[in-house]
Amino acid sequence: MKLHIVNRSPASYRVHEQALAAMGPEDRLLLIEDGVQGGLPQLVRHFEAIPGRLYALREDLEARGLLGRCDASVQVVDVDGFVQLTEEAEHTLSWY
Amino acid sequence: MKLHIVNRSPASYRVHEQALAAMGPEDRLLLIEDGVQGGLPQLVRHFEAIPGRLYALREDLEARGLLGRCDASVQVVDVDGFVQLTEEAEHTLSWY
Amino acid sequence: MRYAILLMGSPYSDQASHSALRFARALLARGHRLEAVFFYHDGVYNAARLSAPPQDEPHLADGWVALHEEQGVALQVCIAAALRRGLMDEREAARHGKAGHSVEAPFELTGVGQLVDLSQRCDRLVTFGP
Amino acid sequence: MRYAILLMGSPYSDQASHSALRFARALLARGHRLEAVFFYHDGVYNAARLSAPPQDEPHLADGWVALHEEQGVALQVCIAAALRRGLMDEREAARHGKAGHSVEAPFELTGVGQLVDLSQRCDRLVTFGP
Amino acid sequence: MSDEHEPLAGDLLVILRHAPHGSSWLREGLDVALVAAAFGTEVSLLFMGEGVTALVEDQTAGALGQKGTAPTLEMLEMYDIETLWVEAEALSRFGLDADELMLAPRALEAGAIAEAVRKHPRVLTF
Amino acid sequence: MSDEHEPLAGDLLVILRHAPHGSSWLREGLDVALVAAAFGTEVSLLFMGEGVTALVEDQTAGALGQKGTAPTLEMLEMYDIETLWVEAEALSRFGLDADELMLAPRALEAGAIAEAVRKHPRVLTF
Repeated sequence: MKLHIVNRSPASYRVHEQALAAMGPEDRLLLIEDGVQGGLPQLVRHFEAIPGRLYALREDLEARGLLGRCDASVQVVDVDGFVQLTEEAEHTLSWY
Repeated sequence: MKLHIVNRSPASYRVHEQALAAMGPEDRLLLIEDGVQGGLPQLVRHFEAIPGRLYALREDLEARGLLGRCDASVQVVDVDGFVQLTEEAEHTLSWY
Repeated sequence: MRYAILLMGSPYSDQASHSALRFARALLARGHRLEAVFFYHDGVYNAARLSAPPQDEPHLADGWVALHEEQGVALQVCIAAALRRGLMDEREAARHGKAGHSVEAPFELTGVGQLVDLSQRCDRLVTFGP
Repeated sequence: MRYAILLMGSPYSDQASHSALRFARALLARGHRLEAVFFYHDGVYNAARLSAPPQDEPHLADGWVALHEEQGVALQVCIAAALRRGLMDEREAARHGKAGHSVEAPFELTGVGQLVDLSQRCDRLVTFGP
Repeated sequence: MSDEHEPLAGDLLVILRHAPHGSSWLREGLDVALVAAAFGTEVSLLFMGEGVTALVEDQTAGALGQKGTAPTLEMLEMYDIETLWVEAEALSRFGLDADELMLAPRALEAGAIAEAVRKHPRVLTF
Repeated sequence: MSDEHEPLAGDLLVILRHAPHGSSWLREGLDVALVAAAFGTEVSLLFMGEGVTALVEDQTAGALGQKGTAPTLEMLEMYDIETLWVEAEALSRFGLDADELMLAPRALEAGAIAEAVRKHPRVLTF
């Protein structure tokens, strides 16, 4: 299992499509920085191919006022959880 | 008439959509840097709303090996022509 | 006409600085005047005095200095953007209690007000972003 | 586990440097070891010794130095990426015939080979891009 | 508002297209707007694309204490920057309503954006 | 090819997603690939998104003499970098065919990309 990290918004960039194309069936995807916009109900459809494997970083949602708006299908983790995801993954790939 | 300058590829970014949304009926659009990819036949459809008002910078097409591939609907100008476009426009806006 | 350029891309990382320098030369060749280049956002890194690109690549900082020397183009660097990024002249270094400096003439540290002023004074302001 | 971080975003321009520093602290807090931060692309600007951000903003360079001093984290700056961008230590400055320097210990100029080595030696390499 | 003071050499439209916290673009664009306003220019702001998220309520400082831009936005009125627009298309892309945003901006459809750009003698994009 | 030399600690996949000339990403990504190969790592390259345009024929130096990356690409074989892939979806987005590109890369569909990523113990994205 690999962890893919995306820091760009699906509203402006196609970076998330590259991450999705590179993901295997067990891989997980973590949204950080402006990427957390992808957790909004209106944008989360971009990630419908990976149900249960989409994460978003709590601190970045919070700073942007988006924590309360994040879709229920997204698993919110704090930075400690981010480290834990990298422990569980055999490798990480960043898409920026 | 204003000149809009776009330096990002429509293949990866939505920047060109912002430029198009901001363009008036007389305004012109110049593609430079990676933006010249938008002159490729496969991508030029993104600019179909502004027929006859789409330009691309020759030097940037050339360096990328794209000069011969640029769609016939695109007016190719060199950097001297770029300056001339800014002379003719009352103002320029850059979308990056 | 009187032109000004707003440059916001980091040298060597994005083409913006190359594009801006090429455009500057072309407008001068057409008989226009270039009042100033205003360096903002990562464009301020163009003013780093120690840059040493490989010899087979264009030396951007030298290109800006040549524009200043040959055509009197002002090279204005936003001071707020510069200080955060480790760019300061001798005066600012002294003020911050640091030895050494990373920006020197003809680049001048100045405020964002200069950009506003240029946008009013000049006939054309052309922006090069990253 | 043994971690390394590859940082490629310019400080203050992108969140990448803040994200990397936050991640570094979090992994140390979980008992891991951070071998090195490798600065590449615009990430090399994190090593600029003169940076002076406003006092109410985090001082990134100090954050990296603290990681080095407290945890022995190596701060490796790609020399090719650095030289082009005006970042050099005393030794490189002398070699290029320039007075002054813009990078100093504990940041060390090194080759891309170090990055390859880190990617082999460490259990995890996490990249923060712009 | 606009009849209270004479605009100087020309009005300035500042277009903000970046989200808070992710980069310094939003802050640097706002700095230009504030300085221009302090110099007596009549400034309009247009939030486009990700820029509309700058107006989401309840923003906080970043995890390392980065200030963000919400405090700056609250100062706009003090600088007499009162024309605040948001791109309607971007709002719907993000699932946001203009009336739940800070500072009560006015939503502009694409045609109105082109018109706003046309009317301003100077436009800067960030 | 791959049976001529023993791969070291692990193979490395370098993913190149940027166009030539527009930024230094492509060159800096290639530098990592070349150095890794020089160190004895077996390196594969995958050109994704705009990165596929790196392989267009007839590239030249930039207007100020910037070298571009085509000369570097021509050195790949010297470094024993022989696995060259391009994203099939990106090719069709740009209207390019794999067989008109430099260096005869092999086009990969999305499923094959995920498989390539899975097989490499180390992956770096540029």
